[in-house]
Parts: sequence; C-alpha cells; structure tokens
Amino acid sequence: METPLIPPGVKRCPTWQFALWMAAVGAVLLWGVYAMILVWWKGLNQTNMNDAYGFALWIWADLAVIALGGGAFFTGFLTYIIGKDKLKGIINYAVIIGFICYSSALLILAIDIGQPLRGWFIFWHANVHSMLTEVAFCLSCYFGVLTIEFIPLILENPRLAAKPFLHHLSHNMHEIMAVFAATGVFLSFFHQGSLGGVAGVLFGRPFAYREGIFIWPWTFFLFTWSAAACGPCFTILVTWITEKITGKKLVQQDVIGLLAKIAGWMLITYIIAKSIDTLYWALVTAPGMGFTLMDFYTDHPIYNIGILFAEIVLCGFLPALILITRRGRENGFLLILSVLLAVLGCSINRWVMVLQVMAVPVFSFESWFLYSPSWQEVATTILPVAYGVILISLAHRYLPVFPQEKELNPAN
Amino acid sequence: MKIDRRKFLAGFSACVGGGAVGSMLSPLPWKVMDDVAIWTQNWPWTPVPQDGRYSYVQSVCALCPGGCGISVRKVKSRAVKIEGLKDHPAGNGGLCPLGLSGLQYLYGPARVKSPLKRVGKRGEGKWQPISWDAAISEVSQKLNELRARNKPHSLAWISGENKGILAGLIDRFLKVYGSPNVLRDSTAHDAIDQAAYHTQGQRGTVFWDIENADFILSFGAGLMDGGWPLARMNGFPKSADGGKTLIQVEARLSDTAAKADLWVAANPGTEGVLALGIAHVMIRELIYNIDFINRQASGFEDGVMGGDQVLQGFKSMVLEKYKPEKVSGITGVPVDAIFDIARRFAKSDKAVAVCGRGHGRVAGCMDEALAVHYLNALKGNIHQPGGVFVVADPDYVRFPEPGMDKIAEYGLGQTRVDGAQSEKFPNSRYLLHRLPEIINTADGDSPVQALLVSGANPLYTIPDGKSVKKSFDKIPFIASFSPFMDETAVYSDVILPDHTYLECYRDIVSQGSMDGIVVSLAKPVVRPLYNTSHLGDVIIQIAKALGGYIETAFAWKSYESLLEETFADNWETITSSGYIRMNPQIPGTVATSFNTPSKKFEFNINAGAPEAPFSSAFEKIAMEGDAQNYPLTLIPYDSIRLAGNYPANPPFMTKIIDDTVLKKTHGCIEINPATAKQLRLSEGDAVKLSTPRGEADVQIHLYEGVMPGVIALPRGLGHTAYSEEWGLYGKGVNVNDLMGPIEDPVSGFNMAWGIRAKLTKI
Amino acid sequence: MFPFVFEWVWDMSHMVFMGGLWYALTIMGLGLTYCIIKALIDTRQKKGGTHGGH
Amino acid sequence: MKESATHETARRYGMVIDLDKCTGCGACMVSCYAENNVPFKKDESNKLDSINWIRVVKMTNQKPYPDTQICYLPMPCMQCDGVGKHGHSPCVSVCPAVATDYDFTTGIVSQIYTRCFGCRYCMAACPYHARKFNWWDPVWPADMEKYLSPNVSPRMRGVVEKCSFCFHRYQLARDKAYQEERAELEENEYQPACVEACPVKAMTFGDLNNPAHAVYELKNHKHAFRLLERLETNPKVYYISSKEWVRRNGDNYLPDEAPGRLKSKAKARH
Amino acid sequence: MSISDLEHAVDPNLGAADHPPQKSSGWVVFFCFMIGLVGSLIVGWFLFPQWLYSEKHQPIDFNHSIHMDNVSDGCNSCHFFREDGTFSGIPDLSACTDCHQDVIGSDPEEEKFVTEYVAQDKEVQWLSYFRQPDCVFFSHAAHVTGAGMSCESCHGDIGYSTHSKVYQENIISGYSRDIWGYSISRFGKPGEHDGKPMKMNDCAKCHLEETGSKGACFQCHK
Repeated sequence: METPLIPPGVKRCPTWQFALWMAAVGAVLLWGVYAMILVWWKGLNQTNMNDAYGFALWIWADLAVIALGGGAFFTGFLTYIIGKDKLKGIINYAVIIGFICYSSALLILAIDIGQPLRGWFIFWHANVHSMLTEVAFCLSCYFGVLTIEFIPLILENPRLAAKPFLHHLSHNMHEIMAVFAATGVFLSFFHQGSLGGVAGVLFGRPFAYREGIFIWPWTFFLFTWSAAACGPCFTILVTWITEKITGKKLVQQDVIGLLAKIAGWMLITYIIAKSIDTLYWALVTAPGMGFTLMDFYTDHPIYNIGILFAEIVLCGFLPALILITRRGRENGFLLILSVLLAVLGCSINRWVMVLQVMAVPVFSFESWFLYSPSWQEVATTILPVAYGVILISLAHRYLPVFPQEKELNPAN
Repeated sequence: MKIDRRKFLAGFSACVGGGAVGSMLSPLPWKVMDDVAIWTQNWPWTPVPQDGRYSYVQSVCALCPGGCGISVRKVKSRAVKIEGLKDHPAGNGGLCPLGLSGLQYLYGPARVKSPLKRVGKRGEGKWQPISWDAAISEVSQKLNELRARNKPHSLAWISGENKGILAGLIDRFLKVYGSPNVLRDSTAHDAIDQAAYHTQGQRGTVFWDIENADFILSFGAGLMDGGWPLARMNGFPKSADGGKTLIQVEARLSDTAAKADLWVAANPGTEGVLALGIAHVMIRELIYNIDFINRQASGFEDGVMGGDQVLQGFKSMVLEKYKPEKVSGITGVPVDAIFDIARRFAKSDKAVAVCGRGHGRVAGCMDEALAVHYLNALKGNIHQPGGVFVVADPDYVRFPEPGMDKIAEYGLGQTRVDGAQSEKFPNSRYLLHRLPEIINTADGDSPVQALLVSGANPLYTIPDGKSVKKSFDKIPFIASFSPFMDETAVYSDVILPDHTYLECYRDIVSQGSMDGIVVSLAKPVVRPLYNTSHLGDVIIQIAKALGGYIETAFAWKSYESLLEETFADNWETITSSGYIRMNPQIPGTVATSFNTPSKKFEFNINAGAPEAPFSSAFEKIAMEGDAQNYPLTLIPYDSIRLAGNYPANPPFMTKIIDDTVLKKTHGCIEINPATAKQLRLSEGDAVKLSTPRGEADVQIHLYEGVMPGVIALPRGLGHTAYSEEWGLYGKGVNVNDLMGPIEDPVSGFNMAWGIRAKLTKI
Repeated sequence: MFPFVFEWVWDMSHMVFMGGLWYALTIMGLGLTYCIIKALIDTRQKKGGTHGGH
Repeated sequence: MKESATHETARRYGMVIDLDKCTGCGACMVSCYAENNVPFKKDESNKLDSINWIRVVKMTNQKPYPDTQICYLPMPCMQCDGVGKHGHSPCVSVCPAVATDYDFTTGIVSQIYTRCFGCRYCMAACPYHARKFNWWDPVWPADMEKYLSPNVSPRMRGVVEKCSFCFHRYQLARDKAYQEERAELEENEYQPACVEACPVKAMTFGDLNNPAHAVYELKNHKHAFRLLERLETNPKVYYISSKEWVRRNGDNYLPDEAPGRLKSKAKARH
Repeated sequence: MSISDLEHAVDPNLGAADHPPQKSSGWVVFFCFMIGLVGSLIVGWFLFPQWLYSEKHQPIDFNHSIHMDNVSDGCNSCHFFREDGTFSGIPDLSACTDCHQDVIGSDPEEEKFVTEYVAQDKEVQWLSYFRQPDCVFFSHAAHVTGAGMSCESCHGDIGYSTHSKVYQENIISGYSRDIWGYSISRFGKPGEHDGKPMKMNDCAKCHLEETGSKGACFQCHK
C-alpha cells in the first residue's frame, strides 16, 4: 500500500478543484514572473522610479512583509521561549507565513537592485555601518532559521515521514527547535530594528530623521515592537481567511484569543511610544531643522495629514483598545476588524517611512515629488502574494499544519 | 543487485547531493560568481575609451559669430573635449555651452557623410550617395544651363559667411558668374551699422566698448543670453567685488535682466521711444555732453536749410515730442525711472547704450537703432573708450579684379531679387526675409532658378515657415553645402557636405574691440571623418567645371593655398598664435573719422521721406494681428541654452534646457500667472497657440517674469530635421513659423519683434 | 564579511556586527549538523518512534 | 574606510560659488558632461531621470511682475563632511557595499561604479539630489563614442553616479607632480571642469584648509552660506549671494527665523 | 504537472513487500554520494580552470630579451613616462619603425612584423597581460617615480623572456589570467618568473605594508 500524500484524518477538496484553484493563482504568479524577468532583463527603467524617488513601492512591500512576517518570530518567541504551549496550535502556520514573507522580501530585494548579479557584494564587501547591510544579513540569516523551522513540518508529510531518516531528522529538529527559535528572535530583533533605522538615520531627510534617543534605540524599538504587535495580527488575519476559504475551523478560538490579547497589549504600548516619538519629532526635531509639521503634508490625496491620523488613531489606538478588552476580542467581527486595522496601520507606517520620505521636498524651492508605480512594479509586488497563496495551499493540503484541525472537525 | 526505480532515485539524489557538496568545496561556484560580477562591470556594450598620448590643439569656435578661442584635448587621434583657450582675445578662456558641445557636431549622427543626390520627392529624405565629381557636375551643369538661358541672375546663394575668405569667394563666384544675389542671414548689426552710416557716414561694423565701459544701458540686448562673445560676459555681473553697472530694458525677465542692476520692464517694441525719453531728460537737464554736441554734431539745434524752410533739430523734436510723461504712457516705465536712468547714464564715467534683441538675429527697426545711437552721441562717447566705435571691416581678403564675360556683365546689371541696394533701400545690403514673398508673388517662373545654401538654414530661420517652404517649392534647383542634415539640406536636391570647423582650416572674423578686429584661424583638429570637402575647394572645383572667365577667376590650387596666399606676411603669426588683430582703434579720432557732408555727427532726423527716421514717432513698432481676435502678444526670446539659429542645438545643450521650456515633445509657453488666471489656465495645461501666421500646440508655464498680456516662446526649438538621435527632432515649436516679417519702411529690414496671439485650451 | 576582504577593519563595529553574524550562522550550522548526524545514528539504530510524535 | 573620529583631514577640497556672478549659462553642466562622459538620451526633459553631476537650478523670489527676481543655483555634489566633519556624509554611511567613501586625504566623497549594485539607498539619503541612477544603458550614437575621455570610466546600467570634483584631474595632476618630483600641487593644477569652464568665474575651487588658496578666505565672506546647513551635512560647497531671499532659500526656516539670526549649532561651521 | 501525478508519483506497482531492506540501499546511497562528491571536486579543481580560460597568442612572438640587449635605458626605453607624468604603456608602431623599417634579423616573426604591420602601417593589436579594467586608475608614476619600485616587482621577469607567453583570457570576465594569478585557488605564491596577481586585494596588501593604509577608493579608481 502506498502511503497517502494527504495527512490522515483530514478532508481535502477534490483534485480537480485544487488544480483549478492553483491554475488561477498560478496565472497571477506567471504575470508577476514575467514582469520580474522584464525588470531583470531590461533594467529598472521598467519602473516609474526616478532619481528623486529612488525607494518606492518595492521597498514599502519589503518593509511591510517583513513587519507582517514578524508573527513568526514573535509567536516562536512566545511558544518556545516564554513557553506559551497553547500557541503550538498556530505556530506552524505562523512559521509558514513568516517563511513566505521573508522569502518574498529577499526576492523583492533581488529585483529592486540595479545590478542583481552583484547583489552578493552586500555580504562580501559589507559596510557594517549601513542599516541595509544589517537588514540584509539578519534577513538572510533569519530566513535560514525559518527554513529550518519549516523543514520538520514538511518532513511530516506522511510519505516523507515514512522514511526513517527523514522522520528522525524531523524529530530531532523539533527537539532543539527552541535553540533555533532563540536565534531567530535574536536576529529578528536586530533586523526589524535596523529596518526602522533605514529611514531613521537619514539625517538629510527631515521627515524621517530622528534625533538622539529617538533614533537609537527608539526608532529601532518602534519597528521591532510594531512587527511584534502586527505580525501576530497578520497571522490571525490569514488564519481567519484560510478558515473562511476552507470552510473549516482550524485553530481553537482560545489560541487566537491569547495571541490577539498579547498582540493587543503590544500594539497599545507601541502606539503610545509611537505617539511620543511623533510628538517629539513634530514639536522639537522638525522645527530645529526649520520645518513645521504641516510642511510635511500637502493637500495631495495620499500625502495629506489624514495619513498620520489613520496610522496612529484609526489603525493604532482603535484596534489596540479593542484587542485589549475581553469583549472586543470575543466579538468575532471586532476581532477581525481590529487585526485588519492593525495590519493596515503597520503597512501605513512602513509606507510613510519609505514613500513619504521621498515625496517631501527638502528645499523650499522644490515641489513635491510624486510617483505612481508602473505595471511591472505592481505585478512584481503581487507576485509574492500569489506565491504565498500557492505555498499556503500546498502546505495546507499536504502538511499537518494545524494540529487541532482533526479535533475541531470531527465530522470529517 | 537489482536496480529498481526507487533505488535509482535514491542513488541519483545522493549523487546530486554529493556533487553539490563537492562543488561547494571547489572553486567553481565561487569563481563563477565573482567572474559574473566582473562581467557586469565590463559589459561589452558599455564602451571603454581607449587611452593614449594627450595633446591639445588650439583653434577657434565657428558656431556663432563670437569666434572664441578653443583648446581641443585629444587622446591619440580622437578629440575628446573642447575647452576655452586662455589668452585668446575673444572668449578669454571662457566658452558658452554651445562651444563646449562642439564635438557632438563633429561625431554626431546629423553629419552628412558623403555627397548625396535626392532620389525621392523633395524633403522625403531619400538619398543616394554620389561621388564628388558627380556632385560638382550636378551643380555646374545646372549653373551652365542658367547661363546658357542668359539667366545668370536667377542664381542666388544664401550664405552664413559674412566676412573672411569664404565670404569673399562666394561674392567673387557670383560676380564672375553674373548674379547680384548673394543673400545673407540678417543680424541686428544690419540696422545698427546702418544707423552709424546715417549719422557718421562710415561703413563698417559698430562695436560697443563694453570691456572699458562702466555703465551699460541695454535696450534688450541679450548680453548674458548668448550670441555674444564670451569675453563680454566675463566680469560683467555685478557682485560684491565690483563689476559694471547694467540696466536692462526688456519686457521679460531674461537672464541678462536678472543679472542687471536694474531691470526696466518696458512694453515690448517701445525701446526706441524710451531711449528718446531718456534723451529728453538729458537735454532738458543739460546733462548731455554739451562739448561734443556743440563741436562735433550737426542737426542738434533747429536750422535753416535751403530757402526759408526751417529744419527741426533733434533737440526741439525730442523736447517737444518725447516728454517723460508721454513716454511713460507708451513704454509703461514710470516717469521717475526715466529720470533716474537718464541721470545715471549721463553722470556715469564711461556709459554706453546698446541694443539688438536677444542674440541679435533679427535686423530690427532703424528708428530704434538710431535712437539708441543718438543716446550715445548725447553721452559724447562716439569713438571714446567705453563708448561706440565704427570699425572698418578687415580688408585682408583682396583678390585680383576678375575678368568677366558678357553674360556675367548682363546678369550683374540686373536688380537684386530681394530688393536690397535698390532705390527704395539703397543702404541695405541683404533683405533675405523678403525673398519668399517675392518668389511666391512672382508671375511665371520663379526669379530664383537655382539656390545654393551654405552656413545657413533658411528653411528654419526665415520667418513665416509656410511661405518659405512654398517659395522653395518653386525653386527648381537647390544645393546645400551643409555638413549637417538640417531642414534646408533635407529640402535640397543635392548636398555637397562641407567639413566641420574642427576638420579644416578656416579664417574666422570676430567682433572687434579697441585693440582691433580679431581674425582667428580654425585648424584641423582631427582628420576629416567622412567623405566631405571644404566649401572653398568645392567653389574652386565648380568654377573649374564652369570654365571660361569663371575658371580663370578661381585659378587657385586649393583653398589652403589660397588661405596662405591671402594672409601672406601674417601667415606665420596666425598659424603660430592662432589669431591676428586688424584695424586697432585709436580713441578720440572723431573729427577725422566722420565721413558726413558736414564732417560732423549728424542728427539726421528729417533728411527727407521716406528714409526719415522717427516717421513712426510715439508709436511702438508695429505688430501684426488684431487685438480683437488675438488678445495676447507673443514674443520670441533667446536663451544661451538654445542655439536659436544655425546650427541646431546639440544634445548636451538640449540636456540643459529646463523642463519649464521643453517637456517631452511639448514646447512650453511662458505666461504671467495673472494673465493665466484670467484665461483660466494653469501650469502644465496643453493649449493651442494661434497667431495670424500659424498655430501650434504648447504647454503652459507660469512665469512671474513675463509681462502680463505677453506670452514668450524660445527660439531654437521645433526642428524637423537632423537625426532623431540628435534629441531635438520634432520637439517644441519653431517660433519663426508663427511670425511673419514686418518691413521697416526706411531700410526694408525685418523689424518684427512679436505678433498678436491667442491661447485656447485643448 | 571576512577579515581578508578589502573593507575589513579590526574595529569594534566590525567585531560586534560580524560577531553577531557568525554567532548566528554557527548556531544554525551546528544545530543542523547535530540534527542530521543524530538522525543518521537514530536510523542506524532502527530506533522506532511513533509517526509524527514529538 | 571609516576612520576613527580623531582622524585629521589633510586637505579639504571645496568650492565657493558666487551666485551674484552666475548667469545660469549652463557651461558648467556641459563642460561636466564632456569631461565626465555623461551620457544623454533622446528625451532629457524629465529632469528626474536625467544624469547631471552638476545642475543649475533656477529659483525665483515668487514676487509678481516686475518685482520678480531669479537666481541660478549651480549644485554639484556637496562633498559633505557630515556631522562633526568625520566623513559621515549622509550617503557614505548608508552604502551597504562601501561603493562610496570619504577620502580623508582630499575630503572628496568617491563613488565606485563597479562596486555599486544599485540599491539607491545613497540617493534616498542625499537631500541635494546630487546622486543619479543609470536607469538605462548609456548609448553614444553615430561616432560619438570617439569623444569619450579615457580618464573617467563610462558607467553601466544599474549603478549610481555623482560628481567627483573631477577627481581624475587630481590623479593626473599628481602624476605630473611625481614626474617632476614634487610632493605638493599648486592651486591651479587641480581644478574641476565646471570651475574651469565658468565664463564669468563665479566658481572658485581649492583647499578649504589651505590659507594660500582663494577659497579659504571666500568661505568666510559675510554673505557666504551653504545649502541645508541646519541638517549638519557640512557641505564643502559654499555660496555667496548678496540677496537675502536667495540665502533664505538655501535652507529651511520657520516664519520667525532668519538665516542671520539663527542660533544653530550648525552655525559654528568653519 | 497535475496534482494527481504528484499524489501518485511513486510507481503503484511497487508494493510495500517489494521494498528492499533499508540496510542495503544505504551503501548504494553512500557510494553514489561519493561519486558525486569526487566527480564534482575533479571538475571544480581541474577541469573548470581549463575551461574558464581561452588561450590566445600574441600577433607577433615578441622577444623582450633581444631588445633589452639593444636598448640603453632598460624597460624605460620603450615603456616610458611622458612629460605629463602619464605612462606610455605598450609602444605604438611608430616606436618600432625606427629600427624595423626593413627586416634586420633572420627571425621569421620579425619578417612577419615588418611585412604585415610596418609595411602596411598597421598597429599591432598586442594583448596586454597586465591591463587593468576601465574602472582602475593605476599610476605608474606613483609607483615607479614616487615609490621607486622596479618593473620586475610587479611584472616579473617578462623583460628577459625570449618568447611571448600564451595569453589566457577569462571567458566570462575577459580579464587576463595574470590579474587573478595562475593558481585557481590563489593559494601559494606566484612562480619565480611570474608577475604578481593584481586583484584589488593584492594592491591593498602591498599598500597596507608600504603605506600603512589600504587607501581610499578614489586612490585607484576612476
């Protein structure tokens, strides 16, 4: 008898349905791959970036997926180091989402550079003072950690697990997972922080630059903290979407609730810290450089002051307050709304720290620098989404991602 | 042992795994990774300039009449950079961006690489390369045919060469051939020099001694907008550590106006009126040079001349007609300002008034030139350091008088096709802008049966492009000597490409200074790149092919031998130092130099109609179009970043044009924000610009520095020829296509400075 | 990245930064090696182990 | 290489540009293109992807006609010394691959095209937009490759470039000095192409640390200022303008501040 | 690949009973692994270096030694400094024609040189063993005049060679092999007669030893 590919005791959709779904997502993926090849072949002139707008959509996407992929390190931290065993119900999925996010981030970086074949210079000829070096190192290392965390799960596929060596390998890796997780936390803590530093150290860009303790450790801390807060929210959101699509309950609600509660407290502390940072920047740092707060905003639909309100109040305080109250968490709609807002808030923050930094004129005689992405940029940014969907679909179908699935869906 | 599929797979994977581990332990992946990176550092399609011995060739720039000295850096046989030549009197080490871009002409894609004969329709751009012999016989056959038909005077030559040996050769060629029709591009000097002739009786070129002046009152001259020798710009802008005082009269805040100590925003076309308003104040306040006027001038006071007819003098005319209040009303310049300017001008140690709009490529109005010249006379700075000099043209080009046959004598006896030197315009030498209309309105055959063009691009530069093209269609034979595929070359029947100035010898006559006129020698910096031939040699060849007296008149072996022969004793000096000076000026020799009947400076205000200056007193210079349909005034402006005339902007220059002048293919029109607001136009709007002569799509650029109600368009855009890779093809608007010429009643010169226009949103 | 590349300087920032990097890489490398060797030994010893049990 | 904070700068080459003299002719730009093998495209009207090592920016005082004034501002790379003049210019510290560094012997910020891999972080860091990216492969049509100078290597697609103060001229001058067995360069031996080309001599170049050089005095002119001084980028390009509005445009000020009255730490500059 | 393929990727005919015992397949796996390992090591260490370089011959087999005997100023006689301090590098044809206007010896290479190049006024396309890429500014003046280094210290004893050695060109990067050095691993020292490898780190090493600093980027780059 052949060992089945699909884990025993769970029900999966028929092959044709799955194939159709994969084909649809695959088409989007191919579109992205085509755009990616175009960019590699013809160069960055395929984008709408320019000399004043050197960082754009891609770098935002990069920062955003890294922040949202922070669910992996933080959940790993809680599970393996703090010992919140309950979270084992979701840690596998958090790891997969993290894996997708980080591999996407690396791919985007490889597309975003003008000379991809020299990309390894960042490692070989590293300038240790550059935030980007730190990001690249920790990002790649942490991606390695995520791969290590992902491998045992893959090895749990029934057919692979049938091989004794692979089975033992999987088992042994599980045994020392806490060591890897600790390393991952260490790495994440640094690169999330460095990503904050990427904009924060730009002392030629008054919109991004922070002074004194507000650059270190504050900016670093804010990014790490917000990733720790919003990463789990993203994990919850993706889990919820997966549940909706598969039509099954996959993770026990109290697991979600615990994660949401922790994320809520992280978020509220983060947003308070962020508000302090913003106030100091608006009232002290910027005026010291000759700017008023409103110099940084214009009446443009994207670059207006509303974006600050959206980031801090609408997508910051509001979801944080919902998540730290038990009734808010227990209300299904409010829970999903607030994790969604938190994810949006984090994305807005990364957007502002990348794109608005470029858009704000530094000289009084300059005007705002505006930019809209080319289709190649959009396609390559959607590419990781399609790739993520495919990987999640495959993982869900063939791997025992959700340990609680069997007991939550006994009828199957 | 049985090898089943499973075992095979396992073995295969192990082998691959072993291979992977082994590779990583070998240099292969690492070295390949490194070498691939090195490959990206040396992509074969990114050029690597070859190194070699560096050398410098000193020569002279021939891209505008400035004639600045250049030093060309060479690596082996390649010319790699043009820089200003220190210690050269023109330019004084400086070069304008055009001069610095010279190598782009030399190596650029717009070069005509061999003689070409048209095979398609005219202007279609289909060519067949032909040999030089064939090209010369194409021209000589046509010219022989005209002589055979006893129509030598139907040959015309439009030339950019104004002075020097080539100009002499062209003049001589047409003379022995039998045509009076040498036509030259106009410059502001046409009117300015004629004004000097009217008042001083001297033929020659006017130069303003800006180098020695400390106060310059400029009526729209683009002193810092290019087209002027760079030496003039040097030390000009007043800064903390001194400099000259400059007052700029102009309707638009040009770069010159921006650098001026005072920018006087006068209504366009009223510069002459303002000059007389200033004269009024000087006379009224007795701050003119009374000594000079009393001793050296005539016609200042009223006088009696023949019978009892009282001739009004300049003084009473100006006092009567140009009261500051009235002048202020016309020019828009406040009365106080008129007084202020007059007093500052009069009281400065060495002040000079200059004119000629922008680059000075339009002849302009005689009234205006005279008014400004009178202002200088009032200042008494005629032939004084820091003043105005009239310098006789250099006379080193002296060919023996040629013999002529009957046909030539007959042809020369005919009137010129453009009406210059006629009874109506006896003092005007060339009136090129009149040519299209004359051809277009002629009965029967075109009065021009064959047209030769060298150093000029009339199809682009003559106003009212549509009618120019129409007239060219009527000319049966057009030959171009252009080294570049310019608009006129594209529209010709045969092209006999000249060398560029960097490939051959050529004498260049610069504008003068007190030390004399500078004649520089352009030297071959590199060997000719393509199958081109020096225009001088081509003329000799054509003459040879025509035979007879013509051949005899051009008995030189080559242009080079002619050049050496011409400079004779000076040859050594000019080849070693690169230039010679001629006709140095001795200041103060006024009395001996006036060549008028009175031997004095003549305020010749009513010498009799129709030449009488100031016939249009109080009026601003006429402008085409009615205010009803065309509520705005369009003025062209010159910029140092745009070669407005010949040849077209090279890519480097196009690269430095602001995006508020040219945006993608759209030319931008400058409009005052207040005017734009009235018309509900905002920055970047696409609009249709219409004038009585044509229309064009342009983009709005709001500029506070342009007068409300006036819109401004740069000269030098809207090219339809050259190579596409040249970067100028089909970009912007040729303002000459939107304007027609306006004839000055006295001289026949084109004096159009603007045209009525309107803007409609699209 | 290595002391023999051009950019390397023996200063505090290099040692701290690269120290962190090599520390992480070592942990990952050693951890993986340990798991693989242990899995090989386990396999040789035909150690049982329930499917998916950890 | 990143040196310790105590490193003494031997020479600090810098520039003083007299804006009162500059006529905006653009000769500096063209001279720079020709000197440094700067490529051109068919359309250069999008100034945001047009490679210029020195740009001449046109500023106006925004006043209505006829009180309008314009001023041209030539902007090469400012060769920032960075906070505390330790070579931590905004761009150098951010480059992940040491493709750009601060040369402590001349104070010039280098850019090595073959090292750059095109991450554009330095461009994001530079407030002066002095850095330009090669979005396209450089192309010289017809025979135009023949005018390329061997002293400056043409840049390939996908890397950042910027003004080097014509460093190759310094290299060549040093070669000549070696040949003549001299250790020091004369002031006029090393001058960037833009400075040499300026027809009105608005630009002065030399060693800001050397009292014998003209820039040494000029930088202390009462109307001297630098761009965005308050950001503490410490540029080595100084400007002189007698016009208050021009000096004000050089930096950012709150409505109640004025350049002259500002008590900023950046003011202690020389 | 369809999903059902994936699910049935293994031959259904192979029942569990057919599975060979794990023990015997272990040796097969080990053996195959070793084949892969050893094979790739041979490829990487021995075949790859040969494949990486294409061999070219100089257009003329130049005899440095014989010229050295006939010139008064050593290398400097032909490879000299110009007045402006730049280094002339490989001489142009004009430097050779002073002597080689006609064939003066009996070497067939010389005859070839005279008939194919001198007579036709054609420059010889010499292959430069030590040419640095375009991004490098190398000042011979700084090293020879400034630091007093001998030519041999970098170029080895090429000046005493009687034949031009084969020029090996990296088929990916286009560099001469002399830049990298003849050892693919760059372990060990160059041979007694070879020039020194000239990668950036080689320059840096010497600079560090001689000047105390590797130097700033612009010292050697352009």
